[in-house]
Amino acid sequence: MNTNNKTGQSTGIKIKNNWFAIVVSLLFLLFPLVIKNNYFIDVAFFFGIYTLLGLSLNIVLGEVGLFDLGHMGFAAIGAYTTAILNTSFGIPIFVLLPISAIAAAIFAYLVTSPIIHLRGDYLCIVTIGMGEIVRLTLINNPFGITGGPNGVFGIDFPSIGNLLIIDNSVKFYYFIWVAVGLTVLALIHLQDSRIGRAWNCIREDIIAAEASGIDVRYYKLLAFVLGAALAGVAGSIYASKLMIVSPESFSFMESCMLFCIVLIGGMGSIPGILIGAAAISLFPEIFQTFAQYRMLIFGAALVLMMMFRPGGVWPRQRGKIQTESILVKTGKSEI
Amino acid sequence: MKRIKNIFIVLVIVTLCLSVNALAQKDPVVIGLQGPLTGSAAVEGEMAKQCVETAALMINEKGGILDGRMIEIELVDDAAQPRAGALAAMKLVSMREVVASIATYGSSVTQPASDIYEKFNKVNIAYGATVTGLSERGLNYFFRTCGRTDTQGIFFAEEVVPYFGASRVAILHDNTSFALGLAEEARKALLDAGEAELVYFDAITPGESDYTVPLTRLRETNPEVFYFTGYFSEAGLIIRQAREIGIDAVFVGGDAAINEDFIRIAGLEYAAGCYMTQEALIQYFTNPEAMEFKEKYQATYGTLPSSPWSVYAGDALMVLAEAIDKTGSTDSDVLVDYLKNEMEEFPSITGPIGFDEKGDRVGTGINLYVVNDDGSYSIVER
Amino acid sequence: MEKEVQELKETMVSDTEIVLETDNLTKRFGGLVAVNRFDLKVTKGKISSIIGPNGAGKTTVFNVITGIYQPDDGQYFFKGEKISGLKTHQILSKGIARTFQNIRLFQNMTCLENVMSGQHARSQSGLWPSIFRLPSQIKEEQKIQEIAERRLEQVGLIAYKHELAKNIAYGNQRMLEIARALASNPYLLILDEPSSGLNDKESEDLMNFLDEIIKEDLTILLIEHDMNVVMGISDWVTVMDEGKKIAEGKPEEVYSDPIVIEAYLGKEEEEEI
Amino acid sequence: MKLVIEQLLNGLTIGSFYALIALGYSMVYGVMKLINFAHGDLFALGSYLGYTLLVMGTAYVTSTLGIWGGMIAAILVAAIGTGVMGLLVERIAYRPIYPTGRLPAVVSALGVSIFLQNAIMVVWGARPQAYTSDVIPSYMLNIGGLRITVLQILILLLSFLLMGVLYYIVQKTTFGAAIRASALDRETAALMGININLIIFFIFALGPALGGTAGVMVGIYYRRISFIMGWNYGLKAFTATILGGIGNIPGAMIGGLILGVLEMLGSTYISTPYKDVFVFLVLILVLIFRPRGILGEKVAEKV
Repeated sequence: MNTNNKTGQSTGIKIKNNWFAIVVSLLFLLFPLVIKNNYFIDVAFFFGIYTLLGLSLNIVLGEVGLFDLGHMGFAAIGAYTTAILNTSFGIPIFVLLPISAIAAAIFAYLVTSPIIHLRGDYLCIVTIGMGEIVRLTLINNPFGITGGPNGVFGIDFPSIGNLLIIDNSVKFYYFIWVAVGLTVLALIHLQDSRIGRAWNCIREDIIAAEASGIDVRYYKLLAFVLGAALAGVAGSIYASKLMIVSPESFSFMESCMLFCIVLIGGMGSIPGILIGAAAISLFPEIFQTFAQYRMLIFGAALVLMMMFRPGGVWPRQRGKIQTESILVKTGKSEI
Repeated sequence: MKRIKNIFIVLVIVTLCLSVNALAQKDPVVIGLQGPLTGSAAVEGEMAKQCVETAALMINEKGGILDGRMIEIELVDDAAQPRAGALAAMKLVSMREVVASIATYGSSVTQPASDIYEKFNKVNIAYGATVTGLSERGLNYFFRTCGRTDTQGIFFAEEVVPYFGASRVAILHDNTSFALGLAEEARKALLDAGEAELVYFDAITPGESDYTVPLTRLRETNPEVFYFTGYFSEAGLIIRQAREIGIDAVFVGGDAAINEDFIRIAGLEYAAGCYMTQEALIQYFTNPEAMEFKEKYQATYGTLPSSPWSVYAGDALMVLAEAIDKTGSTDSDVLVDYLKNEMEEFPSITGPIGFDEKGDRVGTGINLYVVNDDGSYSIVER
Repeated sequence: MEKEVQELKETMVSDTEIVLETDNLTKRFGGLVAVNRFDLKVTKGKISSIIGPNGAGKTTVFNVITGIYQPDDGQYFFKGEKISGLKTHQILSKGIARTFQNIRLFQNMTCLENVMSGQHARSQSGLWPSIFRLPSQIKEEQKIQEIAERRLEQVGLIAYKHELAKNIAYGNQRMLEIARALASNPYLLILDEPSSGLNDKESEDLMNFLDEIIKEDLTILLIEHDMNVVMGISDWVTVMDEGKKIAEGKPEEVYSDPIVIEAYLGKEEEEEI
Repeated sequence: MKLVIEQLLNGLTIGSFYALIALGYSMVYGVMKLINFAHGDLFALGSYLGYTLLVMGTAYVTSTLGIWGGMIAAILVAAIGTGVMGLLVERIAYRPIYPTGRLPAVVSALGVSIFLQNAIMVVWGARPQAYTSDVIPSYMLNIGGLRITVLQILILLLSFLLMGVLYYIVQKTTFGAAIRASALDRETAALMGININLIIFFIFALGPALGGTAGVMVGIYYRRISFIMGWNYGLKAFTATILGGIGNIPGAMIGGLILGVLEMLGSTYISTPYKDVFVFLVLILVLIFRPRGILGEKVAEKV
């Protein structure tokens, strides 16, 4: 049977009847039942949040190779959109999820379109600046809507009437991992589409990409907008989980962590992102016992990681997966 | 497909590494302590840990509680981050089976943590979360040994300002949850009192070094009293720079503003003659508990804790131990009932402690202190 | 598929015989005038070449025509339509594809992916169809892959289709780049020193290949250094020196033109020094 | 008017700190094309080294060398210490990683930064430390109502002196030419017989050394030092570097000074809490119109 099918045709359909996918989803389903401990389920939840954020940054940094060290800014927009609209107008979270995504996307479009032409490190500092501007503005409580340093309190749980109320660790766990699952599916599809290829071309050689008919500016913006929208979703879920959003959750340091997630895992590699997110979110918990030495170890670990796996722990494997030739299949080939 | 397979493998690995850690161990009377051991507020967490351990020592040396059971502290770092705070709380309740928890420093971290403790019916006592709203959410298991910003703000407006007979007051805060809260309560109280005029109200960014700009602005409004509600390490810089650009208004600090570090940073020449509205300044307490605490703390760490919050963490442990011992129970509801109804004037490190229905501490005596020329403090008698 | 290509061509073909025309093209870099009032006419279905010593401004002409540089003066037309000022990717979708002097492949993508990318402008599946794998998108992907594989076969690289572009031999990389350009199904193919770095055998094959593809309703404009290659295959040669056109004509005419020999060889000697 | 002059002076002072740190970023970036995120923490380290010598060792240092001697000693020690540390960092954390591309190096730099910051916290404690008054002279000048500390003037002089010297080295000497050459194109420079390793050695020793000097001066001037100051100053200095045009030595200096002044003026005339927002907005605006910074020259894309 033809499981290792890289190009367009019908991967999407295949996933449904593919036993790998079934095992994976089973694993997801079983985890909270196997490990009943709420703490681990919460850790797994935040692992999911970081995975989602990592995937969102991966679009910008991994696929298109744009340095973005202010990505948490987008998540902040999403989180605060949810927090503010929910607390002051009581709009349910599930309604706010797409709204937050759109808000973050629009924000991303507005701030990045004037600077999208910047190269490498200049883009990098501008995104840092963008992230800091967001954070500082939130702290300064413009029009008294962001609650300043205290943030916004008392966000509802996501719920659909009384049918479904996500109010405990297990439900939140499923909530985030379903979101991650769908995102992964979508991104796998994108990677194998002309859009994914266009992104990679830009990363590989911007001029050749332009010369191959790719509208570089458009696809860069698309990446930012898409990445921001995903980050917005993550922020929104994050807000409803903690029931509070406050500026310190969206610091420059956090953006750096996302950057590390993508590079630890391997640029543009989806399983890589899972590993990276696991490293970033589990490490501090596992090393709790080291108390104040823990970040010390973490720093050293980052260096070692890059020393021994500069390409990431699980870089994207290109071409390793063989496609059966359409020509051969359709008998048009001389070979 | 290959990629799906990879993801699958990754997940297996992760699950394994989670499950391995799942083997948690138990212990008789375990009290949780949550504090920022890393990150920007690390200094507070460090001292809170030291204070609580000292308090635990005091109790255990007397043979522990519940005839002979020792108190064990389960320490978890929350890095002054809401996310880490929530995780820390979850860890304490669902892994360490703590009887109750001392949590935590910083209002925006305490918020999600207290929500979790509430959900799992665990008594949690905050030691550095003074935002008024925290205890207004109808939580049953939330307590705090630290005061609320509003009491201190009112104290400043109604006691301190008249004491100096000031008619022009300037307030500066540093946009941290605590300082902003205090500053706003003080402003509110000032307007209510209507005696003095608030000529200046602004924020600085903590962690920076040069505050001459806001100070120059402040100078232009020539106030008579200058109230800084932020933390000691900025306060030290601010008093220096204020005096150097020729502000001679009376300097009053909030209760996070003035301590040894403040004096070291400001230099005695500038620190002397500064005032502060202060709740619990440990070096100033003379009650036996405080003396014993100071003696033990000094013995272990050489100095005294430089922030009031950490001492409140010590208080929290004393209070919990007392409640458990008296009720002979570790059941949260019994403890809540005792703390809210039975416990009155319990002699703790920072003086008598009791709690009202909201879990706020009653009877915290706020005072106005002055820094003497030799760097010691004394209460200003009004 | 043949039919579709045909249709595509129909839309692109205009009555004029002149495919590409530059008028008084000028490009300066600071003080240096790289291209100086340069006029060029490229005739349909023919292989035209620009020759000239290093630094004559040949590549700059290409970069201007393909919109990578904006000219300081002058205009250029594609099939009678003014295309000056268009962006590079727009010019490609008009039907002008190019290769680069120093090969510019997508190094870390497979040969197949490289050639598939070449068809970007000839496909249109948007974000949502791609995310949801709509039938239309799947169908298009298959078409893209099929065309890509044809092109790879044509340049004899089908065997390497799953190799990363950076891992194949230099000569093959040149052919791959041409395949990528052809994949966009261009009307005019611009090759920048395609034979540089190739051994005699390889450039021999290259010439035959060009002779081959010119048959499929295509026009080729190439820069060459190697006189023999140019003389071998060109129908029309334009000689450039110091940004100016100094001669043009049939290969043999140009070959015997004293001015050319003087300017050209003169420069060559300087180069050796 | 008085206000403006005061703020300009303060702006220049803090700007000169930014500039000194920015030089380190810029030199390293110029040659290695690497954003040395650890640089800010090296600066903090310098500050702590000076503190250790001056405050903890007052008895020996200040008492024997006198106040001025003590400060000079502190600056020297900090400069040397951070210089050595800079070289160590390059050897351990960067050199093995350069060949594998720029991004891994950036992550490694982040790692080093986190490591250093927490190392400082573990060694000197999380409490902010202070350069105490007894080791620092505090004379006031009063020029026409302007109150300026002698220290401020000296610090300005010293920073400008250092920048001047560096400027001379880089722009006027053959060695400087070598540095600039390798900044343009390392490979070619190497082919031209320039000893790249020597240059790397130079920039990774000198950059942090300048930072360390700035660290001590910040301590002396503002008194308060803390283990997180590396991030704050580092971020600002990096901003300054980009503002001036990264990899461009005079650019870094000018960027730093402009940033300092901007900060002060923005804070004075716009809003104190929003001053950093203002600073970053200016940066973004500058980059929109001059994508390579104020002094960064436009390089034509090689096709």
